[in-house]
Amino acid sequence: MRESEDLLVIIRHAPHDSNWLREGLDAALVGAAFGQSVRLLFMGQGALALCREQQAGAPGQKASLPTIDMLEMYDIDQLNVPQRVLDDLKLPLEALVDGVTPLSERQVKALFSQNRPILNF
Amino acid sequence: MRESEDLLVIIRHAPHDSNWLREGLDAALVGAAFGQSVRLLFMGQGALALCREQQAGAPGQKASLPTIDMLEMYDIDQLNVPQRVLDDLKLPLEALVDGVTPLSERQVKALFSQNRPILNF
Amino acid sequence: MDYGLLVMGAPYSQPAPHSALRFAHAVLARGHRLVGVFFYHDGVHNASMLMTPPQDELNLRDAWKALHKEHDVALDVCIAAALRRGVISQSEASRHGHDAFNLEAPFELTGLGQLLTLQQRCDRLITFAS
Amino acid sequence: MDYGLLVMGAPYSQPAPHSALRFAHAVLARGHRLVGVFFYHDGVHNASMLMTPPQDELNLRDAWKALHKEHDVALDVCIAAALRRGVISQSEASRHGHDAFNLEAPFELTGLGQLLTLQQRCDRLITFAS
Amino acid sequence: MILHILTTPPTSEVPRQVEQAIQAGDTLLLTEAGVTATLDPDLHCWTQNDYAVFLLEEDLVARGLSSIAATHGLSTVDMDGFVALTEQHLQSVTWY
Amino acid sequence: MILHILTTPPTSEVPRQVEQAIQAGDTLLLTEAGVTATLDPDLHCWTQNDYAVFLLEEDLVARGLSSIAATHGLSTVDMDGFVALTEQHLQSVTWY
Repeated sequence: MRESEDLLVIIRHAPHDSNWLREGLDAALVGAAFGQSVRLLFMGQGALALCREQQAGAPGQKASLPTIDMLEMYDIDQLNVPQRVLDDLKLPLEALVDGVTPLSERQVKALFSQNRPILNF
Repeated sequence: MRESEDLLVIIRHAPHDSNWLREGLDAALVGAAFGQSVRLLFMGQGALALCREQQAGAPGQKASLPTIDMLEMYDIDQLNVPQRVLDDLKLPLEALVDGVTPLSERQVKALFSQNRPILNF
Repeated sequence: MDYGLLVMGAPYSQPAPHSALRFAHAVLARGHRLVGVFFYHDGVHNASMLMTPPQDELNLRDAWKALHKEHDVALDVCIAAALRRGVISQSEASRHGHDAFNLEAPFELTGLGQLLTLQQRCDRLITFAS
Repeated sequence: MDYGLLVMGAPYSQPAPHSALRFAHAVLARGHRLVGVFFYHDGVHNASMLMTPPQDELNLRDAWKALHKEHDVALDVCIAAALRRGVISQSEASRHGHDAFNLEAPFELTGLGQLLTLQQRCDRLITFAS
Repeated sequence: MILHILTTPPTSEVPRQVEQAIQAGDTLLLTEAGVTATLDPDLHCWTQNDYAVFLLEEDLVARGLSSIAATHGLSTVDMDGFVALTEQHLQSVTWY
Repeated sequence: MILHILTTPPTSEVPRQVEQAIQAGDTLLLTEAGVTATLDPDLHCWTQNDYAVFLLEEDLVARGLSSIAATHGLSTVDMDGFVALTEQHLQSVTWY
């Protein structure tokens, strides 16, 4: 056991492409339910999880947007995405849900602290 | 049923990273056993399947080099790899098994014919 | 035309089987015949009777089974790929000393040769993978 | 030190469980304690009793089981991830109307909270994925 | 003419493989994660004139990218159109 | 100091994510398909001086790349050394 900061959950997979997004969000929700303060960082394709117009997918694929919308109820209000990811993907901030905070390169690196538990999905 | 040229099996996955390589080679071997003339094209990471010094992997991961060596017994002697793949990966031809033929961009495109059955792994 | 599908992704983990199922219905809706679906690589998990998605989600295996029932689509599963991934029929299970099994008709364990046969006898073979 | 492992890849299809098993033995060889392994995502397939690799290949489930037996390593499997992928215990199987099951002790179906507990109580949590 | 079905995003190494295989007169259909190519109109597949490119509408809608595709004036097909493309091409190759 | 474990080849999009997270003083361990970085000594991870980089020897041997790693003078650790690295770093992140 060690003294720890808030839990960092990294989401790097897009909706519908796999179950990574959903299972990553589940881990964040369970962390919050366990009383941990949770911060979400969306990297790479994971930023697409924040697209405000996304829908349910093919038969058997559930929408993940309702889970994103539910995060605030669990006090997960830190939805971070590196500005560089938005630039790389050419993803306009206006296409994303409300409450997303873009981070500078320095701010992203600052999230990676050895005292912070991290789960990378 | 349609008149067909020889079967093209494309291998795009490296040894040990998944079962794609093995299952792709199995398809080539079964094609040959069924009397089809089989041509193998190694693209992307798949070119690493040809490294002559490769070994067995972690516990439970079998070596795939013996299967590569076995191909000739099934009359699969067309082991093709785009020269561009070797350049991209900086993979020297000397590091590969014998009998590999590098192909020019034009030669690669010529392999993709609508009358040729193709399986892409 | 006669169509065959090659499915190489696992339900819920990979989009391939979901896309394939959607495509299958569109093929039939356009008046074509869907001869068979061959499950290879992680696609063998589509055949598992033990798949238990949450109640508000589609059970992919049941969806394939319905396709077989309504349109006589063969559901062939590569035996080598299935066995190493823990998908096994009753007869194979008893041959390998397992008490249980998780694959039954209309899914059939077959050799990889069946894939090549499907490719040869169909006008179109469409692959859905990962 | 106390170590925990998070395994999120399926045997034979993905290198993660093979690497994890090798790492587990190295951890023990260096005198550490391996508290538990948590199987999530496609890693739940490691627990399948029906896994039937060719005879000249290691059975990964048996290898994990041996690790439990010899070193008292807990083998926890995320229940939500397992059920949708067709990995299920006897009690869950009967609850969901299945005649068969493919997960038994020493593997245990547990909630995702067990992962967070493992992370909190171990000095190190190492992830092996895909 | 071959129908190439690309299921991975522009950031993966797979589109590079498709470029090596595709020829003038072929058709490229972007499905699943492949539809994220919508975001970048400067990608090679949008700027070349050798082959037609379509996006699978269902996958575009699922990912919330259809209004961006419309803004960029990109062509889409629905699942019925996907089947029609397979009718028109003797051979298809799926890149994943 | 964090131990970053990278399991994907240089052609994937994942090394780019690692670059965004890794800091001076961290350590990068290349495992599984990550060891194919061996082939290209011009990659950023080999030319930078901010953090140490190791290749997992077992994975290098399995892929037949150890003589190339030796030629390029790259540092390797065996599985025991991998555990030692996790001892020395409070936190690890696996990139896959």
